[in-house]
Amino acid sequence: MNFKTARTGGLALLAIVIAAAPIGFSNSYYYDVGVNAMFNAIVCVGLNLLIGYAGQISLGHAGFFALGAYGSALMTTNYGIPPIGAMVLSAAVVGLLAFLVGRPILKLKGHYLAMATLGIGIIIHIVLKTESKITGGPDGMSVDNFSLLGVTVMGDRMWYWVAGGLLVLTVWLALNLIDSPVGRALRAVHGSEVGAEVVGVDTSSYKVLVFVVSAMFASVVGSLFAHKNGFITPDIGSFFHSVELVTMVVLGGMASVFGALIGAVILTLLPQVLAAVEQYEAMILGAIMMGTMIFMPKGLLPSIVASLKRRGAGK
Amino acid sequence: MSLLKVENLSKEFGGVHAVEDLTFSVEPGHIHSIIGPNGAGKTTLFNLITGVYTPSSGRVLFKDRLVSGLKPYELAAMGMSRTFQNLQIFFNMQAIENVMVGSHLHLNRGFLASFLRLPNVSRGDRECRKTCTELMEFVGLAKYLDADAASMPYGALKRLEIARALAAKPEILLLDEPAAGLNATESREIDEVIKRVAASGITVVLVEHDMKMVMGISDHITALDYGRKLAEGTPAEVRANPDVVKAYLGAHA
Amino acid sequence: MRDLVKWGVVAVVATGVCSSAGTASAAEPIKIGAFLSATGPASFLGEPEKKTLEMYVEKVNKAGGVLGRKIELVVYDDGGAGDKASTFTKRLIESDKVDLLIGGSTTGTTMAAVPLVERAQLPFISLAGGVNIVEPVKKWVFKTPHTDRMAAEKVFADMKKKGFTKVALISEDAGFGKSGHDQSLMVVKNYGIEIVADEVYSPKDPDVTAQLTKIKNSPGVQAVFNFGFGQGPAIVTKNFKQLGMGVPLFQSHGVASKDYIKLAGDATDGVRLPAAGLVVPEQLAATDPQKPVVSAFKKEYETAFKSDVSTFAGHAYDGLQIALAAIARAGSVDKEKVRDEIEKTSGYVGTGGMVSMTPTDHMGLSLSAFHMVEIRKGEWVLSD
Amino acid sequence: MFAAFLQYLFSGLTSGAIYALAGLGFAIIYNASHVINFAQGEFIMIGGMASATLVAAGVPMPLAITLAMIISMAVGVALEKFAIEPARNADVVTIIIITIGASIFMRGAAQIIWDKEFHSLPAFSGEIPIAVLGATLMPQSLWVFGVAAVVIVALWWFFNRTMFGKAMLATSHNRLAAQLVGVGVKKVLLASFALSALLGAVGGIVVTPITFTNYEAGIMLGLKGFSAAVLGGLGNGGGAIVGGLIVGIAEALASGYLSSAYKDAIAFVIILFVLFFMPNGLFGKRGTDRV
Repeated sequence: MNFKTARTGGLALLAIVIAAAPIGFSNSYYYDVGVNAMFNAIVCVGLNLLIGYAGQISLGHAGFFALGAYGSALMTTNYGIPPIGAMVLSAAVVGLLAFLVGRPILKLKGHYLAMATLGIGIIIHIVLKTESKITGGPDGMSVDNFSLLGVTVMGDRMWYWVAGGLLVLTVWLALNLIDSPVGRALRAVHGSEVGAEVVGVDTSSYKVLVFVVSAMFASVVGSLFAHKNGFITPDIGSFFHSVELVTMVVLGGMASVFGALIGAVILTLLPQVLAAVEQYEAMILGAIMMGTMIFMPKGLLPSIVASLKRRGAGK
Repeated sequence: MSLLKVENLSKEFGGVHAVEDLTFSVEPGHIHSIIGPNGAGKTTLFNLITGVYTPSSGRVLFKDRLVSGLKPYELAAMGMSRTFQNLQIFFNMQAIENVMVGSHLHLNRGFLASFLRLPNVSRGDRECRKTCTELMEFVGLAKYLDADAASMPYGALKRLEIARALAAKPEILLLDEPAAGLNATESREIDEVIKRVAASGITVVLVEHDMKMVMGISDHITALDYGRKLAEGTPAEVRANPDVVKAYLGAHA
Repeated sequence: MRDLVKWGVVAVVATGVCSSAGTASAAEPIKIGAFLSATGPASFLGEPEKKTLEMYVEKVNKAGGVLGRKIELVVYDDGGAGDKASTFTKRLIESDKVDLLIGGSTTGTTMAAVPLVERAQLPFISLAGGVNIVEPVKKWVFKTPHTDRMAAEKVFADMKKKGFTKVALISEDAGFGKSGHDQSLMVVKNYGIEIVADEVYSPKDPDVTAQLTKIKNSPGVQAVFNFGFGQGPAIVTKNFKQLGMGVPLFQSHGVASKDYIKLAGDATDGVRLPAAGLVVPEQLAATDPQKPVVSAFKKEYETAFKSDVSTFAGHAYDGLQIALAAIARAGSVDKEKVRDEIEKTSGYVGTGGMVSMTPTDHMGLSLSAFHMVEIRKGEWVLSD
Repeated sequence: MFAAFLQYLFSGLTSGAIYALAGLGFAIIYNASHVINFAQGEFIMIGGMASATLVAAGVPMPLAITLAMIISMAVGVALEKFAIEPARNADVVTIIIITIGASIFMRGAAQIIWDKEFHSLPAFSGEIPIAVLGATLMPQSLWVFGVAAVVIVALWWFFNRTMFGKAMLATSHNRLAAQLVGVGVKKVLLASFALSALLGAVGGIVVTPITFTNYEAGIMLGLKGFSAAVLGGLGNGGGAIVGGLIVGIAEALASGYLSSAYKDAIAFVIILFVLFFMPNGLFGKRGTDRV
């Protein structure tokens, strides 16, 4: 019941916000920030399936994002593969890689899992940095436009609508998933692995499944990001980017699709806002992160919803 | 023909035998109780049977198939389900969703189907919600249909685990101390639930300390002490066994 | 109380987002935008660049500005990340509507901005060293520092003069050192020199004796060339002395700042590197046209910030001077005209050397802009 | 050949001892609170920056070092009091984000309070390398080994021989039981942060003559320290030391014999392999789930 209204209502609201936001956009820089926010939101909604719903941490997802970006860049530039094909192929390769490392890694728990995923991400980053003959090294490489069926996606406005459409689609998929047998199994893994096992949930396969899915989300967005920006550097695969993604999810609200989305949007906009305060940027960003988590340990959206509910009940 | 056979089963943890050379069998349709003092190895036995632990030696046969070494979820697929002494509730979910996870094996588990919410998934979910509602009513949780698991009292959670296990439609159900921590009224209610479960044709294996309950509902009892079988038989036989009395009341009895 | 704080956090975030939406209006002043790596791994470059730009814009404004208009400087910190540089470039172009763009402390951040400025048709002066910034020539993109390749060429020429034919390379694996490394491999053959060992370290490695030992044990090494900036080269230098390598150590222009000598101490004795005249103003020949320029800049920078001048600060100074001169010559901030005037920059004497740009050379520095400098007893000594 | 190997080993030991000191800080806080403090690297940075800038300002070295340790401890106490304590019942991930926020905050503060430049301290016992069987070692590296050793002994003594230390260990094993016997959990948490901040500062001070320091120096040290602590097995001080040394030596041997470009990657591959076979690190407690 609850789920259904949240699903349709939330999706509609999201679509309206995306459609209406450009009213306040005075130039294409705003569209650019909007696209980045929505790209991050897509990655975070995917990552939240892993972190928030299945309860498994990953500090390496920027690595998958970067692999998607570089996969698309290399395949389109060097082999003339059409962008959509490169995107799908990259995602398939990333999915396979995530599957192969996921099996042994996801046996680990908590901080050990954090360490292992961190290691995977860093290794990917090192390879991208070092193999400069292929990737251009730290100086980066340029990427062609994204085109599909003769239509070239160009300019921030066009990207905005593409990203917006994909975000709505992603949220719809994620909402479907969590309220399905598979989604319940994932959440059960978070709740109690052995409890889920004894009623027939193959927990290790489900953990690998959601790891692969979230990695592929990151990869697809990485591909699109590469085409949209036209230039990529290995930083996009750095440990900092991974931490940023996890922070978005946790700050916005774990186990909440819209929470992850809001976290991604806020943390994308924040540096743009704080750029005005220059040297105090880092201090303020750190303070906001700490403050939010101290006073809203469940994340922004779940805490706000809970406090509204309390207020409603109090009347 | 026995539904479940345990043959020469042993499990040791760092040199300590939690279960040692244990053999018994469970007949279909029975309520079979495992009793014994604390530390007798009852929960370890359950963990061995359900695949949570792998035995050090010996074997377990379920429906005449060798199952030791199989994973819990594989055993669940064969028709074995259980509850836990230390609650294994999904506290991050609603009560009814906990039960719905129990129906996992009987729903469309296709990933793409779930992702796209194909019609048969939503239909399956609707029906599942209905049967799970009935199951919750069956175990006496009607007033918790809309509750979050995290907000429910202990006694209700014990029953929620039973409902979840039943949702898997098991042939055999292992209940690990379902009455522990409950007051007398709640115990009686659980007692009723177990009887109704058995009446519906599900074989029940029960670990329980509440002797009144055990003696009242069991068809067959296996008594353990220090991981070994102490006695076995009907409630009356076991009650009369001097070893059992000694184990329970100490050497002075 | 708790709720109050909660909503406070939300409110701060929300108002912040709104207030940023209301900026950007074109006014009287000439707007110069800059994106620099003032924090992050390249802050070694970005920080002095930022300080320099701010100081000189203020100075120019005190003197009445350019074309009678004040200069307004908008600086963003990209933290050394390409994607951030790209967004800030867009912001400078679209929201701040700057008339000219300076920046990109690193090659990566510069290259991330290049497609954007080319599309927006905005004059852009980069402060980064990568040769690919100006090769091939891009219509709107210029740069002030010497390229990594020139540094490598200068060093290899010096090695050749000293008769070295087998040298070892040790470079850092981050942006500056990595592209310097790749450029070095490209040009080394022109000097009849063979790279017999090629080692790498991370910018924050606490110890590189393992890499140096490997070099030491490679047969026939006559000299070692280190490409990197920040604390890395200082650690290399100290470890180099610790191991008693027994061959000369060459550094890149990345260490041409007093900080390097301060950190590595007397281990720097005898280290040779290519550097702009800026580090040795008093030793330049009296006839050297650079002498007054670099002497003045060094003095101004060091009195203003109480810290030693670095060549990176000089890059920013040169970029700003070239830009302002071009605007003055163009008589307006018309982008096409300013671009043309930058390209016509000729005989500008800056901290990096004499700059003469052409349509095929958007940097305009020659190898002679570099001097070989040797460190003796903690002082730079001109040693061409 | 042996001289080269020995030199790689010295190189690895120098780095490894630094990582080990960083890892110990993680272990202490984890022991007392099961919190992973991602701001641990910043304690190291604060120790290094405070002592280096004080010395540069003319404060005598011993006084500068003492002050730096006090400053770092004060920061550690403040972090616990104002950021960890109010959120101590939150999820593990939530607390991780808090400590990451704290590390960003501290870096931001450091660049304002101090600057963005690199700073160094004079080596404690000069800079004349010590030759051993054809390899060389700097006296400062010996200082690092020595301090690491003293710290280990001191910690052992503290946790096994003092009432308060035992209480801290007890808290880690069973918070409720510790409370029942009258050990103040809050006090223990506070002490664990103070102690690991102190340890971080000591590490920062003793390694600054080797690695130098700036406001961002804590990032890498924090990362390596975390790796060391996890590799050794969380909550095990000795494990963190061994983990740090393994990471350092693996990096050095990888640079020496394989590829210096991939030395960090090789170190992580080793960690991954260890974790595949020992999911709780080398010396971590085996977690048994009671069901």
